Order: sequence, then C-alpha cells, then structure tokens
Amino acid sequence: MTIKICDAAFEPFAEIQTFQNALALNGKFGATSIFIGTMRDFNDGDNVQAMTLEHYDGMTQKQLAKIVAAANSKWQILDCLIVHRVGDILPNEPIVLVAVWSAHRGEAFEACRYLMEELKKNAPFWKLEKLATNEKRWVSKI
Amino acid sequence: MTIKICDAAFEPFAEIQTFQNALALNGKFGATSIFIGTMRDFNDGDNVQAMTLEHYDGMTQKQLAKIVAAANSKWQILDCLIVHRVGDILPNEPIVLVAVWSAHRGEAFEACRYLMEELKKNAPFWKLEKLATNEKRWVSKI
Amino acid sequence: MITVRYFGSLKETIGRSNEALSVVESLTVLAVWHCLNGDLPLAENMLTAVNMDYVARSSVVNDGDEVAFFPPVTGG
Amino acid sequence: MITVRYFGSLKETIGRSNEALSVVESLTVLAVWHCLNGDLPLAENMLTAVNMDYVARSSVVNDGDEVAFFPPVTGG
Repeated sequence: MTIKICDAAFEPFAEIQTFQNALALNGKFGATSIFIGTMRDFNDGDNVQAMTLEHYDGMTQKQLAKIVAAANSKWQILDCLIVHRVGDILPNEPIVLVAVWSAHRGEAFEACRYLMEELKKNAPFWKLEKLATNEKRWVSKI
Repeated sequence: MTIKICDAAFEPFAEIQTFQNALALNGKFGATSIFIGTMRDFNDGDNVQAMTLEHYDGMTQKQLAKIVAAANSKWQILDCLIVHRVGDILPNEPIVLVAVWSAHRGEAFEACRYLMEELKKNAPFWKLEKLATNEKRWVSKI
Repeated sequence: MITVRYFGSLKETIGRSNEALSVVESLTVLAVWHCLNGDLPLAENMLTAVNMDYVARSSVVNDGDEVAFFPPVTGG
Repeated sequence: MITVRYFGSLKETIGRSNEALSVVESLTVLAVWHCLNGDLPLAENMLTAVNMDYVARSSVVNDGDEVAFFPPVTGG
C-alpha cells in the first residue's frame, strides 16, 4: 500500500506499471481498477490556465493512510497505490491516481471508488485556479 | 470509441497511453476510469496453468458496440477503449481492458463499471481452463 | 440455407461447430435445433442468437440467417 | 505552546499561515481561534483539526498540540 505526494508532473501509466512490476503478485490478481483525475482547462463556466494545489503536509499522508486502512477492512485488497500532485499544475496534467489490485472485480471497483470519494472528502488539499483572465479563484466544494 | 479483439498478449498501460495520446481531448477530460482483468493461476479451488478464450467472431464486436452505444446514451462519455484478448492465455496476462474518459468522475466510474458488467453478461466469450493436473475445464457462469 | 453454429462446451458436447440447413419454410430457433439434433434437449441455460443478436427460442428464422447455440458466456 | 495553522482561502482571508499560542490552561479549538482572531467569527463551513485529525470545535487542545483551521477540502 503506497501513498505518494509529488510536486512535479507524473506519468500515471508509468507509475502503475512500475508499481505493478514490483508487486510479488504474478497470477494472484484478477482485477485492477484505476482512476486518474486530470486538470481540465475549463471549470465552473470559465477557462482556466493553471492551478496551484496547496496541501497540509503530514495531515494529507495521515488522512490517506486512514482511508486506505478503512478500505482494507472493507474489501479484500491485494495492494493499492495513491499518487497525488501538489504545487503548480497545468491543464492536461494528472492530479490524482488511485489504483487497486484484487482477486475479483467487485472488490477492485468498489475499493477504488471508495478511495477516491474519501480522498475528495477528507484529504486536506485546496485548489487555487488561475483563470484565463489572470484572476485567481479558490475552488469551492460543489 | 474503439473496440479491439486481439489474439496475442497486449500491454494494457501502453494501449491506454497510445490511445489517450491520439485523442484530441487535451484539457477536456477530468476523469479516466480503467478496469483491467488479468488471468489468475488459481480458480474455483484449483491451480490453473493456461486458458483458451474462444469467442464468436463478429457477434463479439456487434454486442460490444451495442454496449458502448448504451453507455453513451446513459452518460456523457468523451471516449472509451475496450480491448479483449482471445486465444491461448497464460497466468498474469491481461484478458480485458476497459477505459473511459469523461469530464467528471461519476460518469467515468459508472460507465466503466457498466461496460465491464455488460461485457461479462453479453459478449460471447468462453473460457476453457487447463488445470495444473492437465485436465481441461470450461469455466461456468458464477 | 441457414447457417448454424455452436460454441464453447456445447460445441464439444455435440461434436460439431458449424453446419447448414436447407429449409423450405420458416422455422423457430428451437425447431432448427431439433431438425439438426433430433430429440436431444437444448438445455435450459443455453443461449440462442440469430444474426449475432440474442433472440428467444420461439423467434422465427428465415432463409439466409445465421443461428447460433451456446452456453452462458464467461468473458472479461 | 500550541502551534496554529491556517490553509487555503482562510489563510489569505486572515493573512497568516502559522502562529504559536502560549497557554496556561486547556482551551477548546474554538477558544484557540478567538484567542488569536478576536471577534472574527469562524465561518460555519470551516474545518478544524488537532494533530492532523479532524475534531469538533468543542474539542480540547493541550499544550504541544498542533491546531489547524481550513476551508472544505477540494483535492482529487
């Protein structure tokens, strides 16, 4: 179970591939469910040129670890990987990656969805958008 | 919307990356939901050494196209990719890949799950397992 | 001429994968089965398709159609 | 000594990100806020954490704790 906070652009498919190659789970997992959140150039009716992702270093890791522990107690998960970007981000760059490996698909799908929903609810990140007009705007909870 | 049936091993992350690079959707998608089904070396209490995936060529593509059209009518999907393996397969090789790109996560998660469940229900594939004992056994619906 | 196809374990059970049937009148899917397989019952869980779409066994088959019989699918 | 931290738009609103508070007795989270921000109300939707866990505003803060105030989170 790995949680990574990274302050530079990451390649989600390379991250997953490298992580999976290192798992000693050949032939053991039948299902992998993955979610990738990517920065859009449009939000709430406005064009967005860039974004800054602030977080509460330490609390982020602590909350994500609690979420992963909760998912582990709910489903039979073989492994999972969470990567979240912080700092300055441009449109089309990945923001978050959640990947779950399990024996069967139900567990993988449900745990992956759960991890994403809980991350959005509890992990202390805040998005500050820079609009095309150069105006800065904090994203507010929908 | 692409559906591929392939009779040799495929690399799911390379497939997704190549497909995504070719999409003219930079900055437009905020969510990607992916499912990968992989062959296990154990099923129904027995060790499995290999598998042959038979399908009804033509009907497979027709049914998958119907499933994709149904998903498109239910959710705002920007694009999707389905890859399914046929022929002789070894443990740890990918069997199926479903990937969905959309603006928001709810659509991507739900459409990806729907595509997988409908594929399992309606796409005419049949798995013939070769057990560690060399016995051959058709997988039956759970 | 009607093309008839069998897949999966059913293909092994009956020992054939493909055959053709010449008919003078319209038949149901189930009648096609019995024309070619005599009294052998078509197990309740077997699926039936005409021209690559799932159909009921009571569905009518026309000249030129492709009819398929197969067990529950197990892909994915 | 209690460490107090502010994040996101709240940090901008009050113009500080970090401060320390020396206290002789235990205070609630909300009392810590008012000690440092006077009558400024802590908006209802603001979240509060002690030692990196979410807590209620009525939760008691002890010497050495880290208290944080921030708006609803928007990651992912």
